[in-house]
Amino acid sequence: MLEVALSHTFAGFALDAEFTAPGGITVLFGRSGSGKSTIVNALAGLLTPQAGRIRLDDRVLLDTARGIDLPPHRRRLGAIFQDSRLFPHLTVSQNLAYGAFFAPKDAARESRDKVVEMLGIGHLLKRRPSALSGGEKQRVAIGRALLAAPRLILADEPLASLDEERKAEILPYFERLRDEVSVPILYVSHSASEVARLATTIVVVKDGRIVRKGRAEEVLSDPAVLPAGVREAGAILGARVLRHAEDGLTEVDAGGTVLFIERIDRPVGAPLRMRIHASDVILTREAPSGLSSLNMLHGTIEEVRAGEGADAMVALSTGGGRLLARLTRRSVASLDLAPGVAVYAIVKSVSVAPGDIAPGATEEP
Amino acid sequence: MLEVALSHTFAGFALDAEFTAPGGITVLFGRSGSGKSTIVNALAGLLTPQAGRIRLDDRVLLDTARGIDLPPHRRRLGAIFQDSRLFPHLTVSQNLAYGAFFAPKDAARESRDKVVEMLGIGHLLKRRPSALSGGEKQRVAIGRALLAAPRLILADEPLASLDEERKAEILPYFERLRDEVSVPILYVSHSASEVARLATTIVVVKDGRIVRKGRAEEVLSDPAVLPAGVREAGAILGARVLRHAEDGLTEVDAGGTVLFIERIDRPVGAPLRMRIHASDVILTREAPSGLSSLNMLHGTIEEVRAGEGADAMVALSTGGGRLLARLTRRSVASLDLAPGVAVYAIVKSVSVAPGDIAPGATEEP
Amino acid sequence: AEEITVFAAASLTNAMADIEARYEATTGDAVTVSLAGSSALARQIIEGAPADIFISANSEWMDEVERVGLVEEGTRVDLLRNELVLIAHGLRAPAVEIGPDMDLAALLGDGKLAMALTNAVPAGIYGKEALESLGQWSAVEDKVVQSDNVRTALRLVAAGEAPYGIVYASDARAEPDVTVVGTFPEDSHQPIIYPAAGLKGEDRPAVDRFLEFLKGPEAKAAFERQGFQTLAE
Amino acid sequence: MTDWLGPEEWQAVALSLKVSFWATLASLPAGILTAFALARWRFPGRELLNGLVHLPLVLPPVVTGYLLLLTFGRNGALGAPLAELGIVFAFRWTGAALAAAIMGFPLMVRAIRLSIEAIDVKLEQAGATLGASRPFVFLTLTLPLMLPGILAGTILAFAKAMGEFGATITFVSNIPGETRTIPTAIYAFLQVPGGESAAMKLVLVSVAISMLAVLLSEAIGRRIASRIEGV
Amino acid sequence: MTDWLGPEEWQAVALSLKVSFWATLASLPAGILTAFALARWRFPGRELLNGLVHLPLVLPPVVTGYLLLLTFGRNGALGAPLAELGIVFAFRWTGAALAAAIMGFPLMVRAIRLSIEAIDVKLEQAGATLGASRPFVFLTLTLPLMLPGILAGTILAFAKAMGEFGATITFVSNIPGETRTIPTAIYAFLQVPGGESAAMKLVLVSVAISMLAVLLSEAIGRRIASRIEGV
Ligand SMILES: Nc1ncnc2c1ncn2[C@@H]1O[C@H](COP(=O)(O)OP(=O)(O)OP(=O)(O)O)[C@@H](O)[C@H]1O
Ligand SMILES: Nc1ncnc2c1ncn2[C@@H]1O[C@H](COP(=O)(O)OP(=O)(O)OP(=O)(O)O)[C@@H](O)[C@H]1O
Ligand code: MOO
Ligand SMILES: [Mg+2]
Ligand SMILES: [Mg+2]
Repeated sequence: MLEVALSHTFAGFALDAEFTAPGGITVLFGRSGSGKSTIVNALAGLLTPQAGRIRLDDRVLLDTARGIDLPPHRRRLGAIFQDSRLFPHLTVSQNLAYGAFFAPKDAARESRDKVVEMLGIGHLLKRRPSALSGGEKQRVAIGRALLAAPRLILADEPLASLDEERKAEILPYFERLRDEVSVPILYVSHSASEVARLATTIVVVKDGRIVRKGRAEEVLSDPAVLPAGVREAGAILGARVLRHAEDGLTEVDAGGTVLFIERIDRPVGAPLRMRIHASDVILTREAPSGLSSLNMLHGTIEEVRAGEGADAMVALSTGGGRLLARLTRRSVASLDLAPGVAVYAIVKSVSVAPGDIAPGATEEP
Repeated sequence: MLEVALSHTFAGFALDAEFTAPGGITVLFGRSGSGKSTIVNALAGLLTPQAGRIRLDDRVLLDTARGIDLPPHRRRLGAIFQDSRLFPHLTVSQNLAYGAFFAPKDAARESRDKVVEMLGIGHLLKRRPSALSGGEKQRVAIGRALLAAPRLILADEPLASLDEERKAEILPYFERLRDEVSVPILYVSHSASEVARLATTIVVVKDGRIVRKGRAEEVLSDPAVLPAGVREAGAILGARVLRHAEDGLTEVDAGGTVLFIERIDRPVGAPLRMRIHASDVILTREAPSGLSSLNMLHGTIEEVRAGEGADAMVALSTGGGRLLARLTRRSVASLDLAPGVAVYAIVKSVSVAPGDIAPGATEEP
Repeated sequence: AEEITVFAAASLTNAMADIEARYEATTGDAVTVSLAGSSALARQIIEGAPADIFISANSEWMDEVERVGLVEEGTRVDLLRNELVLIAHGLRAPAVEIGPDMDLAALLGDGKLAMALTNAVPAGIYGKEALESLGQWSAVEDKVVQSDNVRTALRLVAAGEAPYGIVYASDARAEPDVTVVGTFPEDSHQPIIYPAAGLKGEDRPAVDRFLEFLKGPEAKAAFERQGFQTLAE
Repeated sequence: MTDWLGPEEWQAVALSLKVSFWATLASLPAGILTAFALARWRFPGRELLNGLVHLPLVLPPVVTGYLLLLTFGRNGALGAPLAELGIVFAFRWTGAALAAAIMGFPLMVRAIRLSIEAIDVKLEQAGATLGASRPFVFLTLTLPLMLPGILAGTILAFAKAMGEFGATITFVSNIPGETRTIPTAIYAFLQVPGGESAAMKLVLVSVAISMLAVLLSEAIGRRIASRIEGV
Repeated sequence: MTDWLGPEEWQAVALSLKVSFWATLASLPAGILTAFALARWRFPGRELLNGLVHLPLVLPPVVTGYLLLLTFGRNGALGAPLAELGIVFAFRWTGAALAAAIMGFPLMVRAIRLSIEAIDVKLEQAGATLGASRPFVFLTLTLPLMLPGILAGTILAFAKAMGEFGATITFVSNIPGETRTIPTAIYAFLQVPGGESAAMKLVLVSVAISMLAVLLSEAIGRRIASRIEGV
C-alpha cells in the first residue's frame, strides 16, 4: 500500500496530488505535461517536493513535516524512466547486473535469464547502450529495474517506444508481476489500451491535480475522464482451447459457449484468458441470425451503469464469466435493458486480438 | 517521389532496404530493432551506408557508386527524432526559430503561430528544454522540423511519447500536411493505429529487410503482415451533422443513412469525415432488429479479399461512401458473401472515436 | 670518508664540477653540489637546508646568512673575484675604450644593451653602478634590457638580439658568438667578490678539508680556467 | 592606496593586466581551433600537433623562452620576416603577451577540448538536418555548448599569464613599462636580501586580481550551466 | 646510447620520471576530491578553495617555491611538525614531487571538474534508484564517466611535473640524485658557457618522454571514448 501526498510548484506549474496505490498496478494516467513524471520523480526521491508525505506499507519514505526524506537508494523503488538512462560505459549485461548487485540478497527476485528472454535482449548483452535502438534501450531499462528486486516498481511510460508486438509480449509480464509477484507497480501511461489492460487502480492526473482515482472498472466506465480510452474498457473471460480449425480459427470453450478466435498457438485443452473490449460487444434480446459475427454468448444483465455522456456500461454474467458491454444510453432505453434481463452478446471473433489472450487460468470463475 | 536503396551492416545487424515513397505519408513500420531508425539516419545524411542510392524527386541525395553524398544540411529533410534532440541552450522559442532561420526564404512554410497553437506549446516558449516534460519536448521537436520548411519530413516515432488526446490533435496535422501541403512524409511508427490512420504507403521492415510495401489499403488487408494492426484498417465516410440529441448523441447523415455518434462539437450542417474501423463492422444479409447497435448502413458488396489467415476484407459501397468490413473467412462462407450481394453493415456508434472525426469534406463522394 | 653538501652559485657550475672530481679523488669524501641562484641558496640555508658550505656570487647574501648566525665563525673567505666586461655581438667587433669619455648611447644606436636585473642580480647591480660612475647610465637607461641572470643577457648578445651587453668576464670567455670589447675599470664599481664559508653544524673535518681545498692550487687552477681571479691564500 | 605601491609597481600591475588580457584574448581563437581539430578531426600530424601543444608545459620555461627568442627574436626564423611587416615581438609587451599565450596554450586547449568531447554529436546532427551548414552548426550549437570549456580555458590561461615569468624574461627581458610584469618585478625583489615584503605586496595584488577573475568566471559559469541545464 | 648522456644526466632523467610519476599519482585523489567538491558541493569557503587552487598558476613559480620553503621547510609551519612524524619534504625528492604536484594541481582539478560537470546527473539518479548509495554511485558511475577528465588532468599534471623548474629549485634546491630533475639540470647547463648542447639533449629526452605519455593518454582516451560513445 503506497500512500502519497505531494505538493510542489515549478514556475508556471503546480502539483498538488494525493492518492493511494493499494497494490497491483496503479496507473497514473494523464496528458502530456500533466505532472506524471514529476510525481514519479518525487516518489523515487529525485525531487524533494515542497511539502509531502510518502508511505510504502509501514515505511515512511518522505515526510516533509517531520523532516524525513529517505535518499533514493534507501527507497528501493525500481524506476524505469521515460528516457531509458542506461549507463553508457557499461554493457547491457553490466547494466542489468547493476541493480541486481545492490538488491538485498534475500529479496525475492526474478531470474536474470527469464527477464532477458522475456525482453528479447539476449543477443544484445555484450553491446553498449549507444549501439541499441530506441526500443532496445527501453527493454534493457525495464530489465534493469526488475532485477533490482524493488519493493515497488515505478514505470514512467515504459512501453511508449515499443512496437505493439513487443508490448504484447511485455505487458503480460507486468500482469504477472501484478498477479503473482505482488510487487506493487506505479505505472505512468498515456495509452488507454495499456491502462485498460493493466490497471488495478487508476489515478487520473490533470494539470497537476488528481481529478479521478478509483478501481479500474469504475474509472474506465466514466467516459468524461477517459475520453480516448473508453473504447478500451473490457472484461476477462476464462476459456479453454477446443480445437484449431483449418480455416485459421481456433475454437474455444468459454464456460459452455463455443467462441471462435484467430488461431493461437496453444495446445488443445490449454486454459486462456481473453479480454473482450466492452465496445466490441453488441447486445440483442433475441438470438440473431444471418450475422457475420461468429461469437455469441448468452447471459443475464447484472448491472447497468449510465455514464455522464451518451454512454452506458452494461455488465452481464455469462457462462464464461462477467462481460462488459458499452452501449449508448439510447440503446439501453430502446432495448429496455435492466438487471435480470436475459440477452445475447455478440462479439466479433477478430476483435479478440492476440495481445489480449494471456495463457493461464482466469481468477474469475 | 523518394527512391531509396540502402545496405549497411552493423556487427550483428544487416540492413538491406529498397523502397520508394511516392508522396503522401509513407509509414515505415516494424518492430523494435528492425532497422527503422537506421534508415531514417541514412536518409537524413547522418549515417553513410556502405552502399546506397537516395533520390528525392530529381535530386540525388546519395549515390555511393557515383560518390555523391549530400551533407545533411543540403538535403533539407526535416527530421523529428525518437529522442527529441532539442538544443539545451536555447529556449523553446529559439529552438523553433532555428530551423526557420535556415529555411529558404521563398519556401512554402507553416506560420509559426499556427504550429505553436496546434502543438499546444504557447505557454512553453520561454522555457529551456530541461524544464519540459517528455511529451512537451517531442511537440517542440515536431514544431521545429515543420518550421524548417523541409522538402520531406522524416518523423521517427514522433508521437510515441504523447498521450492519445494530444496524438489525436497532432495526427490531423500530419494528415493535413499529407493532403494539403504536399510535403512528403516518411513516418516511422510501431503503432498500428497511427499506421492505419496516416499511411498512404506502408513499408514493413523486418530484421533490416523490407518484407512488404505497397498502398496502405493493400498492406492493411493482409493480416500476416500486420498482426497487431489489422483491427485498425478502416474506411472514411463522408457525413453531415443533422442534430445534437439531448441524450449525448449527435445524429449525422451519411449519404442518406442516419448514423449516431458520440456528441461532437460541430454546428448542424457541418461536413465530417468519419473513420470506421473494418473490424467494428458486422455484416448481415437481413435487416436485424432488437440490437443494441444503433448504426446500420445498407450497401452492396464490391470486393471480397481473403487474407492469408482466417480473415477476409469485404469492401462495400454505401450511400455514405466505401466501407470496409473485416470478417472471418468462415463468416464470408456461411453468409455466402460475394460481389454484388446486398448487405447491412452494423456499426456501433461508440466505436467512432472522437479522434477519427475530422472536420472537412470527404474526398470520396 | 665523509659526505658533504656544497651550495654554490650557479655561475660556478663548470668550476665546481672540476673541483668536486679532484677533491673526491684525493680525499675519498663524497661531495654533493647544489647549484642555484645565490638568493635561492641563501634562503634555503636560512630555512634549514642541509648545506655544509656556501659559495655565494655576492657578499650581500653571505652577509644575510651570517647575520642569521649560520656561518661558522672564522671560515668565511673571499674566494674569487670577477671582472665586468662589455661584450658585443659577433667575432670582429672593434674594441671600445671604456671610460667617462665613451659614448655608449651612440654605440648602441637603436639597439639594446643587455644586462642582468640592475636592481636585483649582482651583475646587473655592478653594471649599473659602473655606468653611473662613468656618467653613462642616464643616456643608456632606456636602452637597457634586463635579464634574470647574466647568462641570459649573454645569450641575448650571442643571438644578436642586443648588439652589446654587460656581463662577467668569466661568462664572456667561452661564448663563441661574442667579443669582449672592453673591461670596466675596477674602481668603477664595488669589487665583485665570491665569498665562501662553512656553515654551522656538527664539527666535521671534511668541511674544513673542502674549504682548504678550495683555496688550494688545484681549485685555483680550476677557477682560473673558467675566467675567475682567485683571492684566497 | 597608491602610496602603498610605488609607481613602478603600479606600472607592472597595469602591464601584467594588459599582457594577460591580450595573451588570453588573442590565443582564444587559436585555442578553440586547435581544440576542435584535436577533438574532432583525424589528420596526419594530429599526434604531432597534440604533442606540440603540450610542449610549453613539458619544457622548463627558460627553454621555451629561449626557443621563442630564437624563433621570434629580431634575427629569429619568424621574427625577421615578421619585423619586415612591422610586427615586432622582441623586447616589446607584445612579446610578453606572446610568451604568456604560449605558456597558457596547453591549459586552454585541454579545457576546451574536454568540453567539445562532452558535446552530444546528435545535437549537431539535428542542427544539420534543419539546414545549418557546418560553420553555422559550429557557431550556433558547438560554440555555445562548449562555453564551459572556453570559460575554464580562459581563466586558466589568464591566471597562467598573470604568473608567467621564466619564458617572458628570457624572451623579452625586463624593460620597465614595456615588459616588466608583476612576476619579473617580484623576482627582482626576491633577489635582494630584505626584498620579501615589497615582493609580497605585489603577490597580494596579483592574487587579488586573479581571485576576482576566478570569481567572475565562476559567476559566468553558473549562468552558462543554468542555461544549459535548465532554469 | 648511455654514452650519449652522462650518468648524472641519466640520474636526472630517472629522478624526473620518479618525481613526475609520484607527483601525479599522489595528487590524483586530492584532485578528484577537490574537483568534485567544486563541481557539486556548495559550502562556505568554496570560492576561497577555488581561488586557492588557482594560486600556483597565478604566482610566479619562485614565489610558490618560496612559500613552500617557508611552509614545508625544516623550520616551516608544517615542515617542523611533519618532520616529527618522519615526513620530510625539505631537500628531498619528495619535496620536488610536492612542488610539482602543487604546480600541476590547478590543471588537474580544472580538467576533472569539467568532466564532472559534463556528466548527466540523471544517470547518477538512476543508479541511486537501483539501490546504489552515494559512494557506490560515485565509484561505479561518476568515476568512470569522468575518466576523460581524469586522463586529461593526469597528462597535464605529468607534463607540468616534467617541466617544473622555478618552484622546485626554490623549494628543494638542486641536489644531484635527490632534487636535480631534468629542468634543474638544464638550468645548470645553461648557466655555463657551452652548456647549450648538453641542455638540448636533456630537452630532447624530456620531450620524448612527454610525447610518449601524451600518445599513451590519447590511446587510452580513445578507448574510454569508444566505451562511452559506443563500439
Ligand atoms: N524544471 C522544471 N521547471 C519548470 N517547469 C517544469 C520543470 N519540470 C517540469 N516542468 C513542468 O511541469 C509540468 C509537469 O511535467 P511532467 O514531466 O511531470 O509531465 P508528464 O505528465 O510526465 O508529461 P509527459 O507525458 O509529457 O511526460 C509540465 O508542464 C512541465 O512543463
Ligand atoms: N552503432 C550500432 N552498432 C551496432 N548495432 C547497432 C548500432 N546502431 C543500431 N544497431 C542495431 O541495428 C538494429 C536497428 O536499429 P534501429 O535503431 O534502426 O532500430 P529501430 O527499428 O529504429 O528500432 P526502435 O523501434 O526500437 O527504435 C538494432 O538491432 C540495433 O541493435
Ligand atoms: O651566480 Mo648567480 O647568483 O646565478 O648571479
Ligand atoms: Mg513524463
Ligand atoms: Mg528507432
